[in-house]
Amino acid sequence: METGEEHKSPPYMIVFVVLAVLTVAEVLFALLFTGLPKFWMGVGLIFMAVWKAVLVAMYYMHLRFEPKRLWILAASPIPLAIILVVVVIREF
Amino acid sequence: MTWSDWSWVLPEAFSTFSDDVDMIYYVILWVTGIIFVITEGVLIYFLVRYRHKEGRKATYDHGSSKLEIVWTTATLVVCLALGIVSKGVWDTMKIDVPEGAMEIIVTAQQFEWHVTYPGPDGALGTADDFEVLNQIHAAVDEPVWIHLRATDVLHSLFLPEMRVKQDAVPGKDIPVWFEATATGEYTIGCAELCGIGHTTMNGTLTIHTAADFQAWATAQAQRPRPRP
Amino acid sequence: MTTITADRAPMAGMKVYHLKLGMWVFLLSEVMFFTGLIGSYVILRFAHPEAFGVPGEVLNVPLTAFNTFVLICSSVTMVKAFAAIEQNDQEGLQKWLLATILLGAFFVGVQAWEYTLLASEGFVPMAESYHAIARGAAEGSEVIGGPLYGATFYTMTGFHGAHVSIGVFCLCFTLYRARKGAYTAGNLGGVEIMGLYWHFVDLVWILLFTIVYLI
Amino acid sequence: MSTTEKDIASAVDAGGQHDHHEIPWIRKYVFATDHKMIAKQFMFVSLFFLVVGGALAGMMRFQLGFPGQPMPGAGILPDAMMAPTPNGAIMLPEFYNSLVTMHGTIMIFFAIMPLLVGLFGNLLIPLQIGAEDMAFPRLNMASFWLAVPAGMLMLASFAVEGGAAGAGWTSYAPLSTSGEWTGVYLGQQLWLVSLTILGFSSLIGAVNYITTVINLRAPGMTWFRIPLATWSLFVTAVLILLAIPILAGALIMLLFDQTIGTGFFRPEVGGEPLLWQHLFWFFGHPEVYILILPAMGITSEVLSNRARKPIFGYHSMVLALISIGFLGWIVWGHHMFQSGMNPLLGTSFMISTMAIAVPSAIKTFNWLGTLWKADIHFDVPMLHALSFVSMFIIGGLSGIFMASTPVDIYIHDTYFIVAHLHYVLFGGSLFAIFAGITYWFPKMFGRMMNEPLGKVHFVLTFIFYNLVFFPMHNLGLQGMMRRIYDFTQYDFLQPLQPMNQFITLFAFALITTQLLFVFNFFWSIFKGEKAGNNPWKSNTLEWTVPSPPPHGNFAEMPTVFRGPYEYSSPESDDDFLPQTTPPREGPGPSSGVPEPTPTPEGAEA
Repeated sequence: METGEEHKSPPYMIVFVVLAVLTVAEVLFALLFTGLPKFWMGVGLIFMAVWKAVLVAMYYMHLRFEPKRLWILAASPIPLAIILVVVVIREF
Repeated sequence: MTWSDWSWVLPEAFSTFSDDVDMIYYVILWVTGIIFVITEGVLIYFLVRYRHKEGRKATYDHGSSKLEIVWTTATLVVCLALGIVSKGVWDTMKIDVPEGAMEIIVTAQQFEWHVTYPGPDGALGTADDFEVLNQIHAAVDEPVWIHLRATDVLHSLFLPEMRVKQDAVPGKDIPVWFEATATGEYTIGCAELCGIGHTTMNGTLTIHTAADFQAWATAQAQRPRPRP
Repeated sequence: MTTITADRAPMAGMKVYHLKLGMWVFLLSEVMFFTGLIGSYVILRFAHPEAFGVPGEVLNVPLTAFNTFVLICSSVTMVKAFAAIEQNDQEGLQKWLLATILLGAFFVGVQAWEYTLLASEGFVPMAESYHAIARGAAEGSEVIGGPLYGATFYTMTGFHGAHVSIGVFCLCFTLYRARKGAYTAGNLGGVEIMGLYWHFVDLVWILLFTIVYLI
Repeated sequence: MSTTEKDIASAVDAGGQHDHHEIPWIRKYVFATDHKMIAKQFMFVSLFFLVVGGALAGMMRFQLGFPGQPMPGAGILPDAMMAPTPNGAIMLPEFYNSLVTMHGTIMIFFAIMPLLVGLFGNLLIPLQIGAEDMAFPRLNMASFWLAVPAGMLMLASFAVEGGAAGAGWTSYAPLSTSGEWTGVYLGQQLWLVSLTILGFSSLIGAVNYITTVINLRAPGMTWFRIPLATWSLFVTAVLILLAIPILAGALIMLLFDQTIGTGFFRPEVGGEPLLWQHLFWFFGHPEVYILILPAMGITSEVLSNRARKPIFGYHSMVLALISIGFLGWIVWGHHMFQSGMNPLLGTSFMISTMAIAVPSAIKTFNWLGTLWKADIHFDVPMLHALSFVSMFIIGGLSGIFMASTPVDIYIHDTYFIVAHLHYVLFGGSLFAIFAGITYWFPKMFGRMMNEPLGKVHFVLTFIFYNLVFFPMHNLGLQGMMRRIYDFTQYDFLQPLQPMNQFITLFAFALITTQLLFVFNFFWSIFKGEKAGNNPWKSNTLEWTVPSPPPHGNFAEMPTVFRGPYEYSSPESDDDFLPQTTPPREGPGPSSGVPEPTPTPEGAEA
């Protein structure tokens, strides 16, 4: 359980609460705002999902506490992923 | 084998854009040819001039930033210039289908080309359409717009004398056009591996005079054929 | 590089020990692997919107939302296990690892159950036998989506599920080693890379859940 | 996919222990964890596949040189490949398609790639950066022992019902999605499974290389003191790491299409054949650079050493490597100009393709600059490296024709492409492999390869190679398509028959010439002249240790003081200056250099 001894470790429980709340928010957003245009629905959901993903990477995978170089390494495939999807989508 | 087999001259072509294509080819041939001669010449000269001899010591030298910048820029300029020249012809060939072209459908299927003509009413998709196998007929100096389709696997419509090549993709209708500038009989080939009979998937492109083409089309349209 | 420097300090490298660096590098390739799968789904759905139904009509969103919550919980227990061994708390490590294993296995179980339900409703990956109709609709209703929907859904979630399953196996191995006292506060590389992998799988699921179930 | 977990976990401390106790035979030669032994294992296996790939090419060339004629000695092949006639056995078109496919697949994935990456990556990376082994030696072993079953599956596909895969090495969908189209069922699936396994093998190899280069460098080995061979292998490893998973995903989807009937790439149920091409070439173009970058690194190494001169523009060489590595990701569409891709995309891919010519040109000019005012020794490795440079010029220049989209319309899928890719892969990669093997042979086996025999092999290979592949440009310009079983079916190609025969005869000569290399190789292992530690008077770290290096490589951690190419430096009496030689007298304050405090582990956590 949480004790004062753990003051140095990252705020794992707070991150957990944020993740849980965001998940609920996503589901509600998707199920309740069905009238929203597809595009804005997508943008909103992706925004929340990316925020969750970043939280996991930053706190649970400790990226926030790693050297900059590892940070760059970890981000390196993301541009390639975006290039692939964006270019091939233009095909259709 | 004769010396002419080693030719770097492209075979003669007979479509409106073939001269532009060939021109770009010759420009690239000259540019790369000159670069080839210079670089290989320099290489051979260095090999002879700086070959190992007793007492020779190489110059201690780590390169020159000025030279690096010069040849980087030069290469970039040459390559981009070639790219820009190519863009116009590419757009003409693949994007800007001319208006008023005769529309036909070419459907590729293992291992045949099915060519559908609009028939007397001039419209595709009507009852008077007729189909010929492995032959494309067209009139000289008139643009032809091919709707290229495939039913099974990828094929590639290759008309070497027209400088046309385009893959046929099942599920897609890809526009291909050309306008022949001389009458005659030319080749239709398949350039994409399409199975066991790939090599036999060829045919004939016949370019008639306008009058001959009319006569041929009329005769074909009246030819009795079983309807499905 | 020509001049000789007095800098003879030992190379610091990435300032990250081998095992962790290796795991990070491996995870980069996993990013690309899921890019291929998720990217294909996004592209195909963009190209053929009619072949994909509204997820809520075919898929059981509340059930999977609950499953998502389970996976997030397992991430917390995993990070707790790591925090425990940082304090050299052997008992805490084993307790939290066990919790992670149970949550992970539960996730896979729910997914398998979901697959069975979906498959029985005609939502299958095989193109020729795909026949998914809207949830709760009468027999003979319009078919939702097309074969691409089933194929992409099972491939994406299936490969994620395979990753979770492999993770559960590796966690069991980690727990086995933990019970033998293999990890200490000074030697926790095994636990940390296990955690990195586990959180990565969680991260992929967060994106998958949004893309496949909600959008 | 991550069974590597355990391997990583168990491999953690294997690097640190190299006691002098006897290693059991099976751990030393079969399930070896020593990077040098794994390198040799990769070498023998992939040289075997090189022979297989060459034999396939020979059969293909026979059919093209003598279409429809019985092949001598082909009677021993099964009827599924060769149709028996009274005069002898004639090749069947489906077998020709398998030959086309398997020649490409085997050469690319099982010969060139493991030679460059498996052999030279394993051999050179730890030795050149001053590490005692790879970061994860057991993972390294797993990488080799995954490649072996992959190769066996690939070979086994010849023996199964329906024959080996026949949809081209690119396996374009929908031809590859069903045996209905090709007549090949199991063979195509074995192809997919084999490549998936091999991909995983390459992947864990790449994880190992990257971690090793980042973390295991000796003291003083800064990024800009790393030899270019290791630099190129590092960039290659990054490309493998990020490209192979895309291929694996696509292969798995294609396998599902074939086996369980999904419809990713099957248009008849709404799939997209072009998606396969995009995924394949998104992997495939980086793959092209995987096959050439290490060759460039090897060439730089040999060229600088044998010219006894520092490499011209070391920094721009490294930057060119990195920019090729990055640009390689945005040009894949140039393989698809005629595929029915959106023509507007074609224009953007043409421009990016033109841009990637720049770093390649920089490298070529730098090699020429290295030779300027040099002291060139024409040893066998140097001859091969020089022919790499001159052949790479041809291969690079002919690439510009394809990059120009309108010209590509005509020459796409013709023998011009075949000529171009062989100028890069054979004239480029394979000559560099010959250069590398002869150059590092003494380090691997402690003996030199025979010099006169090597020169004869080089001269004959160089001549025959050019006589085989140069005329293919001309065939392509006359319109001869690639991958056709019998070009005489086309009237306009019939005049090309003599040229094809000419090529075929010299192809046989080229293949036969390679026997010289095989003989030289094995003879030299046992009978070659003994080599010292540093027969080429080289600067890099691998030449400071005995040949062959002992287990653990370096008796004590080397310290690096300078870049790798300090040849003919005025600071040295000889014409070379090893990276480990301490400075004679440091300038000013740095003269009191502290003793290095080598830490055996890069680990600081």
